Amino acid sequence: MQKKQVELDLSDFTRLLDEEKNGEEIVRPSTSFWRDFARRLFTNKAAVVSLTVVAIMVVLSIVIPLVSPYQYDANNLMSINQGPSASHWFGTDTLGRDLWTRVWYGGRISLAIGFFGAIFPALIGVVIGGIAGYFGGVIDMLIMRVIDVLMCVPQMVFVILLMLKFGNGPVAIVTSFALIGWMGSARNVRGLVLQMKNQDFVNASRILGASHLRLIFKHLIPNTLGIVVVGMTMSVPSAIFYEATLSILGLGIKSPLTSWGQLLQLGVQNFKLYAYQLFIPAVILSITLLAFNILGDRVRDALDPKLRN
Amino acid sequence: MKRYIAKRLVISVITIWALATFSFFLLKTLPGNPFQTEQLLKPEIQEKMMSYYGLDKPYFEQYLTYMGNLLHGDMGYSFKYTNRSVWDIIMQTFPISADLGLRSLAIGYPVGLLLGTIAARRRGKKADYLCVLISVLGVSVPNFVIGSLLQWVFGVKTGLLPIAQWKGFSYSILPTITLSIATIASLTRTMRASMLEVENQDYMKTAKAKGLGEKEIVWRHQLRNAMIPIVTGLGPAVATTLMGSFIVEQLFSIPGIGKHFTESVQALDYTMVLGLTIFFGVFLVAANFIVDILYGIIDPRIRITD
Amino acid sequence: MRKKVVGFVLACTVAMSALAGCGTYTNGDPVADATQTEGNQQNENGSSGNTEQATGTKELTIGVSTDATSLDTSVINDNNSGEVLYHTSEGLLRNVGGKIVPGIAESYDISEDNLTYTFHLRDSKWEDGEPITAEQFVYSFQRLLDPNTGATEYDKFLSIVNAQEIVDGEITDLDQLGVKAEDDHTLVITLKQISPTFLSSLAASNNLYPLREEFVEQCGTAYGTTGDNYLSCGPYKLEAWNQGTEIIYVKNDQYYDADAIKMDKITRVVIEDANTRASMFDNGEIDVNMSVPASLKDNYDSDTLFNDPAGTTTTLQINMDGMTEESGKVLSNVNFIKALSYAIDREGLNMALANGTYDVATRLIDPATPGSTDETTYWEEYPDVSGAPTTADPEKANEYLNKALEELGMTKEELPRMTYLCMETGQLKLYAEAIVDSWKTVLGLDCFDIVQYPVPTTIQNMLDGQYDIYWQQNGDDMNDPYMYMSYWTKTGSINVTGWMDDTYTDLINQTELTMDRGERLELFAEAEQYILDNGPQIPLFFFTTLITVNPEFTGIDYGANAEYLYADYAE
Amino acid sequence: MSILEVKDLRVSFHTYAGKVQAVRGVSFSVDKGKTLAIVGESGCGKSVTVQTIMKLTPTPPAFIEEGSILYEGTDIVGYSEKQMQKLRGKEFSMIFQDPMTSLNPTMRVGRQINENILKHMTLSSKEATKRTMEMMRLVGIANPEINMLRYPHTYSGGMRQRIMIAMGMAANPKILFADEPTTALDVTTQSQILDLINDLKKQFQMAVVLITHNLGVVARMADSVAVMYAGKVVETGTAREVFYEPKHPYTWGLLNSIPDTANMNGNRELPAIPGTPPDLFAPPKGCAFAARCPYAMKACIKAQPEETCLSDTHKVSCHLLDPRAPKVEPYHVKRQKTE
Repeated sequence: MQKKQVELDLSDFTRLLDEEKNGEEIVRPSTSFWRDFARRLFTNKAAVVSLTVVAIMVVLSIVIPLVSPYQYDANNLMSINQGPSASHWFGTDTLGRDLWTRVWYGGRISLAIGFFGAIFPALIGVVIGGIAGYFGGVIDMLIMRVIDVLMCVPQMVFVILLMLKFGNGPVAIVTSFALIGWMGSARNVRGLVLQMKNQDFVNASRILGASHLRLIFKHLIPNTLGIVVVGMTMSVPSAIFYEATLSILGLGIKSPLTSWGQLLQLGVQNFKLYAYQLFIPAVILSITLLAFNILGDRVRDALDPKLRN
Repeated sequence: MKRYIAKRLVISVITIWALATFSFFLLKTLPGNPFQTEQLLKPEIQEKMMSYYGLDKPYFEQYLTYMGNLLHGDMGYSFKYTNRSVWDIIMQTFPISADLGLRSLAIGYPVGLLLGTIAARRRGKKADYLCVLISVLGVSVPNFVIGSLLQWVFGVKTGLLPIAQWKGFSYSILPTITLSIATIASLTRTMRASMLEVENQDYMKTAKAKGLGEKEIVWRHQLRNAMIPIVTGLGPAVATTLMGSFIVEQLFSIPGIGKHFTESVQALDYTMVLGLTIFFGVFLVAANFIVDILYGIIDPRIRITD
Repeated sequence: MRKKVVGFVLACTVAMSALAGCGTYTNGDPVADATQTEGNQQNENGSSGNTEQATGTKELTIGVSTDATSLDTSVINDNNSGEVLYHTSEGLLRNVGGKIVPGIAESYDISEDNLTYTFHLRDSKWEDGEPITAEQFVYSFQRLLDPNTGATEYDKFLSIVNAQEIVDGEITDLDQLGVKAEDDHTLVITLKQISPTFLSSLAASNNLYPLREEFVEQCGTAYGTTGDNYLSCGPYKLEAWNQGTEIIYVKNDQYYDADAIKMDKITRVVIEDANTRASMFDNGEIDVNMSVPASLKDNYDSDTLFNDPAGTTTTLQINMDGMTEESGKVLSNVNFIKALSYAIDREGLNMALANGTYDVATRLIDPATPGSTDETTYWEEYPDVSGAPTTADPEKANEYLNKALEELGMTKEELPRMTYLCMETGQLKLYAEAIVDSWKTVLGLDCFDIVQYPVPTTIQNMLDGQYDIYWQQNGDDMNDPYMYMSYWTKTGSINVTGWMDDTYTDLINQTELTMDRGERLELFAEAEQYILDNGPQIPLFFFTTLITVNPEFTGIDYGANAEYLYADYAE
Repeated sequence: MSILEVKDLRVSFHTYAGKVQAVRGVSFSVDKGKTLAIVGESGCGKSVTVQTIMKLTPTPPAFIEEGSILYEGTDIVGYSEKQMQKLRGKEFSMIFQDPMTSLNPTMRVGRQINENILKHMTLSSKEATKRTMEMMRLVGIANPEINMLRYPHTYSGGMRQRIMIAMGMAANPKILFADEPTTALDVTTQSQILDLINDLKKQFQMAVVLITHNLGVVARMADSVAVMYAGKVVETGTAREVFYEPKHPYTWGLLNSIPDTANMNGNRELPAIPGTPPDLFAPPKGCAFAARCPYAMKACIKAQPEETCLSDTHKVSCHLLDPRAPKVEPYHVKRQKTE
């Protein structure tokens, strides 16, 4: 296939001047790591869908309890166990409280526990993992052994002990989740830091006189953020799930607050008669967790440099 | 190799000792005592019981006696199940939970790995979304909801399978499925990530350059290398699964060890809690040790050679 | 590629599950089960398939929520263990349906001064044919009171001579206890002061069954921990105890009254999950469901569902000393307590949370308490004792509240925060939320925080006075109010309510001085009205137990504790 | 007759940001028993070209837009994956740049070599193992009976590259593609490996396509050379022609930037070609090297230069060769002939 022959005449053969030469600037948009990550995430169908679902849940959880005519904890012994109806979209529970309001009020607590339950362990894990990985030697061995010991304590025993100590307010639940969650991310971060710490860019900044702290927090940890962020999106569902399991064991959120776990626990008790009391919160919880999990997967794909084609 | 094993043993013993000490004192900081049940014991009787079991002595003294007994292999007696030794209770209930756990792993692991492999090989296509969806659904729906549904559909409505109890193979089907769903879910995701990771390695290109077919490449090169991260997670996963799940065991009324982990703490049954914690600790340390050896078999770079 | 992968995996699954399949079971071997047909017919509470076994033996399967913890009569203190011992052992007397009936002791006579009880034992045998002797009862009494046994249920028998001293360790020679065996068939018990409730406590107790000393010593600490470390001497004998799963008793033909026992085999199956248990009952896999969730009440008709009083009085216990200085001031005001009590809609709560199955309590003493004569009950003799309305009475409630605020010189807003403490089990959280909410709507008080802990921690906090309002559940001997009423006397060991009232204490002490039931009940009625007017207890409910029985069976009762001694097939 | 002939090959990658034309019309050929060196800065498309010949890059995102690849006369562009599998290992073989990661870490080296033999040659497993040991001895690995059982991580970089070569040669292929085989190795090992490749080339009459950016390696190994820049071959010819009579300014630039240790007076800056290669995301209309070419003219921006044949082997694509272009003082060899 012969390209169209461009006619050249003698004048074309005169020397170019410098400024005419560099007319070509780089065309591809230079994007920072995060903008590139964000664009790749948002071009992915599944990621967008799950993000919108999460956004909807958050908005509903915040707005509905404010706007709804019913108080989330107002009993109405006259209208107990009514199925979904015009006045009560999600029906009422055993004490006649409006489930529509309670589901979204519960959403607030569950989502808050989910978010903070994901951020705290990651933060603690990153710091301790970074220190252990960076310093190595005795410190690393010590921290790793402490992690081994903490890992050996059966989760449920540890959780209940913490709940007994801190009570079961939302803050207490998040702290107890953080206390059993950080070990995992600490190990991951340590592994990564161990790999990275003798790479050139770290040596380079060390030679330039960077302090230990600067090295850890300015150079090493930002590079582990990819993995840590993936870990976080994965641990949001497990934090929400964790609170639900606690409620089943009767250690759930302090009254009069409620959460999806609480609603499920009450719903299961008589799901044969009032199936809606179990299935509506269960469906909403599942959809939210589904969205988080898929989001987690897509974030992992978007972050993976090798999949950047 | 022997030197390595010796070192690992010493570390594990120290870990278990630290675990026992940490749990012992953490437990003692809690208000209340194991004799208070709903039947509400009179305080003066409670004092007598405390002295009978030596719980009125200073914590450190109790700790020394407990550790002394522990060295002789005596984990003491449960307060809730009067006069029954903790070790008997564990030996009676653990095999059942282990049996159920093994079955759920026997189904969970192959299916999980299969779904993960398919999701990775068919990345971006319909099969990938389908496998990931199935696995993620498994994690998103709480297991007691799944369990209740299975029980309702197969047990009550159609009477195909027994609703509860643990009397034979047909009794174990529903609880096994409920338990294995969680394993399948997490494994699919890990396997998919690890398969994708391996796919971009240089030796995969070398294999292709040798003219090997896709099947041979996946089987001989990709799967084995992708298994490495799976094996590292095997230790804790197997340990926690074999320790039973309180919710599933209660739903299908299986006399496993799962419920003891929760009830013993709620009833402040000190010896039982410590016994279970140490049992779980030893089990986890052993599982991790076996996994490290397995790890060496799969990844020669890690193999411990003297 | 996929075919091969799938092939490998399937092979692997089958291999793995076969490998795991032959795992250990406590009972039933897997192969037999797999071949056995699984289809159990659908049962609409009609005929239950598996009891009409061709072999003609009468079998009963009972589904309960918790297994027995031990079979050692001296140390047990839970109903489940008590239930198993009740059916597989026999004491001096027996309590059947609230009535005291002779047991191993054919007859007994009481001395004029009501201090000496002489029991005449019939000749009866253990399951292995050995005779039951008076000495075995002496050993059992001694073992219960011996501090080295670690027993807890002895406080009802401290009226026996030297009992208190032995328990406190002052006397170590157990033979000095006032329980002597004159010969194999006569047992004499001497008390140090008269105790009108001694006989009913003896009949109701599961802690004084006969024990063979050499057998118990031979088992050592393992006595009562497994099926083999236990000997039966009652209507049924223990065949197997698969801990956590089931207990099987069979008819004990050595029993002196064997022909009154109709059932050949009873299986007590442990199914913890209430829904699962209900489904198994509907499915016919169990013939009796010993605890049915109230919400399922409407599924069953009247000849299947039974709602028996459980002998537990539920009250809101007010800490009149208060968890804090300020709350103490408020809670020691009787009008404030009355306001809280009148604001609660007991009937509404009962309908909402217990599906109407509980008995609403406007007073403290159990409705099933027998009266002075056999025909009448205590309530029939004293109907007008009352302390609270069955439904909320907003005017009176607010009237009391305003009176209280006046006396305290405070406004609603100045009231301190108060703690509502309750255990984490079951529906208590719902009750807490409902009650606190009713105080908010009816009285406009929003100063209550609900706090919940696991059982032992909650009770410990209560005993340490770390509460303002506590959800109290007490239940003991249903036959005599003394045990319950004595809790709130000045010397009551669990009286942590800050209410130390002399008149109430005198009334209760007087009931211990006379053997005449009529007089005692009159005193109790006066005391009950007094505590309701001035005391720290707001009555709420009398718990009941919902059981469902397959109409094919009769003779199954579940009051305070399960009795199915004389269970039989209906004609 | 050349065993492999590539005509006007055009390959592009469909990425999220659009189409990247990695190879924009490359033509060259290799004769049996001869070595063609493909030279160029990194990112000029030399690796992509070779990997496309063996179809190692997955179709999405890489697409062969145009051109033909004649292997012994037949065009293999249209070959299915099945057909390609028969070629790879048997007809073509490839060794890669980084020996540390190019061997499967969890498989014994002997088995990795054996795999190639069993795939392409009908030998019993015993004979195949014997051949594996022969191959290992051939590439200079002593007592293969033991060493074949070792794992890759127990070998040094140089030894691993030998194993790669043994693996590549196992089914005696006709063409060996070597994608910068010695870049990751130290200098001494580098020359050993190059000698090994040369010996094998002579012994098996194999064609070698050597990809490198090291002109020293080219001078030593190459029979013919193709200089690539920004996805196109700007100059090709015999080693002598390209080294001594280069006609393309880019080739001059490359040759000038070889540091001349002999007369390095004082620490002058290392000579290099200023500027960076263009972004192949939107390749320039005219000659890609125009922006950096000291002799660039208007024509160079307006149109792509045609390929002019200076001899039957020496072809150059540059407007300077156009009769209308001003004469440029020919590039002369500054130094004596390198060995």
